[in-house]
Amino acid sequence: MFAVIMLSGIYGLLSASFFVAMDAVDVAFTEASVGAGISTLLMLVAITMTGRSEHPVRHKPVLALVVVIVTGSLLIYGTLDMPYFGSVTAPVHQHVAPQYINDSMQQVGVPNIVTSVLASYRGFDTFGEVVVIFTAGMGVLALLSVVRRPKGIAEIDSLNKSMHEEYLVLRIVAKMLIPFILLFALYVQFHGDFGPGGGFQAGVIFAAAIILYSMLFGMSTARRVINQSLIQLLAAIGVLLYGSVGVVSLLEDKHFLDYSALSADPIAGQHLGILLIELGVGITVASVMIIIFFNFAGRKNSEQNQESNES
Amino acid sequence: MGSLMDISSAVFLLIGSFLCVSGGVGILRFPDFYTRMHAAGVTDTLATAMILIGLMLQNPDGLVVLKLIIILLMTLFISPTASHALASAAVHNDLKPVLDNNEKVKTSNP
Amino acid sequence: MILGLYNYWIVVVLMMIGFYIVIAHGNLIKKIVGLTIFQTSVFIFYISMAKVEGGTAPILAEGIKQYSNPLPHVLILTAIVVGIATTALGLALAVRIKEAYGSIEEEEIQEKDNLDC
Amino acid sequence: MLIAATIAILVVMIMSIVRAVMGPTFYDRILAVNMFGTKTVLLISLLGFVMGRPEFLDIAIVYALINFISVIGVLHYSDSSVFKRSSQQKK
Amino acid sequence: MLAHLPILQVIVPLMAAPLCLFLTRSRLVWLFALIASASAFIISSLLLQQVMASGTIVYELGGWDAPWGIEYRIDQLNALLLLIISAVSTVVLFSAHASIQKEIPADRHSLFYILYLLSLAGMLGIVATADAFNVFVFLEISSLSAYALIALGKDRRALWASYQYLIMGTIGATFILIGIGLMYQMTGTLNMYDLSQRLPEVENTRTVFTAFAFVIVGVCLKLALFPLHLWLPNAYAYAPSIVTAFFAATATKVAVYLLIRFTFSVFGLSFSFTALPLQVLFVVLGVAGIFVASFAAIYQSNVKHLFAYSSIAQIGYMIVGFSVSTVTGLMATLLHLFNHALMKSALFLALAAVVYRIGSVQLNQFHGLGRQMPFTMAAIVIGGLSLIGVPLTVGFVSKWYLVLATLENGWWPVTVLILLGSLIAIVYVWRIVEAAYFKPALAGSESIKEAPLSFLIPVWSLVIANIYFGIDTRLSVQVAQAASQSLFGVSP
Repeated sequence: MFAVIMLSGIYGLLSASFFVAMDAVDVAFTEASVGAGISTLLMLVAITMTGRSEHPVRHKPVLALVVVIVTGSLLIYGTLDMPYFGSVTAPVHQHVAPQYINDSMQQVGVPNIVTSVLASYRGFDTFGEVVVIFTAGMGVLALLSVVRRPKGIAEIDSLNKSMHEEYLVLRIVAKMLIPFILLFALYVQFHGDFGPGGGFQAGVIFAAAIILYSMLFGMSTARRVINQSLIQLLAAIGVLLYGSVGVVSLLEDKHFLDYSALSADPIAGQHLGILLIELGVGITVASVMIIIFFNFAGRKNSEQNQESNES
Repeated sequence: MGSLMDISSAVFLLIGSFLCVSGGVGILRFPDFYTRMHAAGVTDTLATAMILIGLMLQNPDGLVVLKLIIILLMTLFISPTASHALASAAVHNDLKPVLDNNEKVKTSNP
Repeated sequence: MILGLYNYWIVVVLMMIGFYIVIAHGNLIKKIVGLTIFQTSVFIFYISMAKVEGGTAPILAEGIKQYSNPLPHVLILTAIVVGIATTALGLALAVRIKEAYGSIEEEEIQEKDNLDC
Repeated sequence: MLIAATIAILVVMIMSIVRAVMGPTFYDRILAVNMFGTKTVLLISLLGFVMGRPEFLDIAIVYALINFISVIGVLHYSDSSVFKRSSQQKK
Repeated sequence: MLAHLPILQVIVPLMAAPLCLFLTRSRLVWLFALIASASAFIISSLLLQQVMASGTIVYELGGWDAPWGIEYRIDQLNALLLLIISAVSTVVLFSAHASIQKEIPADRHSLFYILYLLSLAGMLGIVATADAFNVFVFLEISSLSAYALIALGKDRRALWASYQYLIMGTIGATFILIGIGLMYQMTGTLNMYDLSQRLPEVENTRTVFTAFAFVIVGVCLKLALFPLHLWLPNAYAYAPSIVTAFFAATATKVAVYLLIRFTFSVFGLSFSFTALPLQVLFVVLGVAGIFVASFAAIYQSNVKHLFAYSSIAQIGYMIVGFSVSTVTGLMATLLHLFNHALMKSALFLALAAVVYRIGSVQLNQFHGLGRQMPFTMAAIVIGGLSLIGVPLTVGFVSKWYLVLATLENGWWPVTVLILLGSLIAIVYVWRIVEAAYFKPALAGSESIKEAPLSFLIPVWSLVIANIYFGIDTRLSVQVAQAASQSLFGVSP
């Protein structure tokens, strides 16, 4: 099972390098932090909780194979009429996209076209995306949150300590790295207008730093730093921040998420709007990632507790 | 001047690539985990440094060099630390032969 | 001529590997891994659609005329987020199932379910 | 020269994938993944130069970080699962 | 503010959801959620009025013009769906407070409301939007919250059902994503209206054909059309009763809406029904679905399972109406959408009341309930009659139009099969009636009382709606007719 997780991590890294080669730097950024980082970590936590053994497949999945082959060949059949790879004349590059490339500088005033499309032209999609993440956070809370405080927390702590003494070097390096990571997250957050990056990536990096901290210094220490209910409120605040930008434009009798309502100068309004919503995205993503991770790990700790109580 | 930079950059890149490949061969051909780790850990650090320095010489421009230096510093920190953690974890578990057996049974049949 | 489509074929193969894992494997975690692979392959499909020959990343800079298409990048950013949300929820479910049934194999769970009825 | 270095790194990446697939122990796999990660960092910085847009080194930084974090995560969780099993055996 | 109604429709529940986290007491959260849902209902009825009076409303989000930005486009079809969803949600939410007290642990209550509102907002978003990718995003909002809601069920089988739903739902969504990608590749646009303008140019390519196939299969997975329905019965049976009442009435309707929207508006009628043998395929699957699911329903001992299978059968009716592809056929489908939402929400809400009182929905626990919970059981009986299609109930109206549509096309064997299907419905409804009225009460069940008013009021308002719209069909028929005519008029 570990091998499977490792390889899927590699797959994440590989696809991210592919995205770089395909000019999709923003996407590569995200895929690197998500596909190779967060989701691998989550899967690891999950398999330590569910056990890593696996039964061999008993039935012959002929039906599955048939379904897959039919779908695959349908797709191949569908590709036959596609425009060739990289062709300039493909309809994708003719219809909507050129306007983004040509006009976004005048209309939005942000050099990174991906950011301007993401945050302004298709800002509502991004709002949906934030809500999806928020939903996932709430869903994980609903499924995994443990109410009762684990009893033998001190015991677990001491166990953790003995375990981590071997990680002395790691801890020191991490102590040096974590402030830098947080700083870097802020840089990514606010540099998203000009280079690759933005709220989502920054949020993930921020959360990754916290996760690193909690892994090396024990969950309960991390909990002392970050309050559970506070972080839930933060997740909500991120969504609300995004939404309220839209509501403000409604109150000005502009359309929802029309940032020109925020300032007399439309470009300045766009800048302000993008800044605010990216901040909202960042806050929500970081806090939801932390919620998800803490709940997984917290569940695991309490499980271990039960076991040690039993023994 | 320009050509000197180019040549030195090329030399650094070449050395880096060579080290990379030798590390790759090492990780494939060496017989057991610790030797493999030796190959990977040693070449990783130096090769990364070489290639990054080569890149710095390619484009001596403020921000880019700064970022490259950051990457370099980070790999210099991270790579040995990770190797250390990995090795100590392996040693730690090898000290318990029962666990080691378990480990082998489990992973040889994933 | 037909070679102009090779990248899509690779994507299709990847997609189908992921899809096969999802429907054929009995282990719940493996199913989710398969789902991730399936989704990531769809992302690759979108991104390769956006590539323009000779284009560079869609961040405006002086002296560059040809950019790749930014729209699919935006879509995939959103889709990646959706993907990680699904993965997280699916893993949470798998963990709960393990607690409730003591197993994460599809067949065993099905058997226990039939006993419940 | 950049191209040559890129190719070399690609070759090494393939090698480490082979190691990751072959195993045989779990630590070998982590090692291979770790190596794969550092090589990806290099590959991305190189690609930035090959394509003439070296501003994108941010991604390489993220990679380095994520790689580190995931290796730590793997070790952490593998250790604690081992720990769990040993406590069960004591029982 | 009237001009902003389309967006307020979605935004109100969406913004209310995170606000719920700030409220601490469960009752406050409930009230707040109820207010949000009720205002969504008011907005949707205003929207329907506006649309019926002045035609399609277009709303550009962010102030960007259509193919570049995202737009909302409300016509008669969406307005009807928006009304159904928000109405059902409000009525169901009314009794949620009492019901979840028994079924969900106390510390999850506010999470329940948050997820409920998110799911509501997601469905409204799917229906309101005119952007293909936006559909995918909101589809995921509604389905992710649905998975979590189903997993909140008490039984451990709820977890397994939810997991299966997650896998199937995600495959479906990814298929839709592939389909959207292929369409985008051929046209360069994501806006549905723009797509419908540009697709005919490329409609003979194999890529568009594949895109169509993927979208249809993806939607059918969400729709629980007959061979792909396996996730549905367990998901409905083990979810908390309130969730079942909400989803049974709305979730599949949204999928039917997507099917209609993609085939009629985006791909266009002439393409949709010539590219694939869609008509034959859907008639066969629809009729097969009606029979297989109805027979399965007869053998269920869990009443929630029974009604879940009957839902699948009802979807079969909708698909048959859809596949006739005439104005009358589509009208029958839309009417059945509306009516089925009414009956199923009434039935499942009554079941929620039963669960509230006796804690189980096994058929053998129903013995004698007809005397102990007379009002609840009467509601179930009327709902069941409506399911069968007895005159004076809504079920009759939609079956009548369905029969008309099939006869109009000369498909009389299908007509006969539809009528036969209704006969099977009599059998399974009779089993409940028999258990509730003609079996002696179980020992020790004397203490069972009638359900509290917080259940009876919503259940009976739904039942009365069932009868009212069965007698006075003007409103529903008028809207359905306008919607289906506009769909046939718009499509090239």
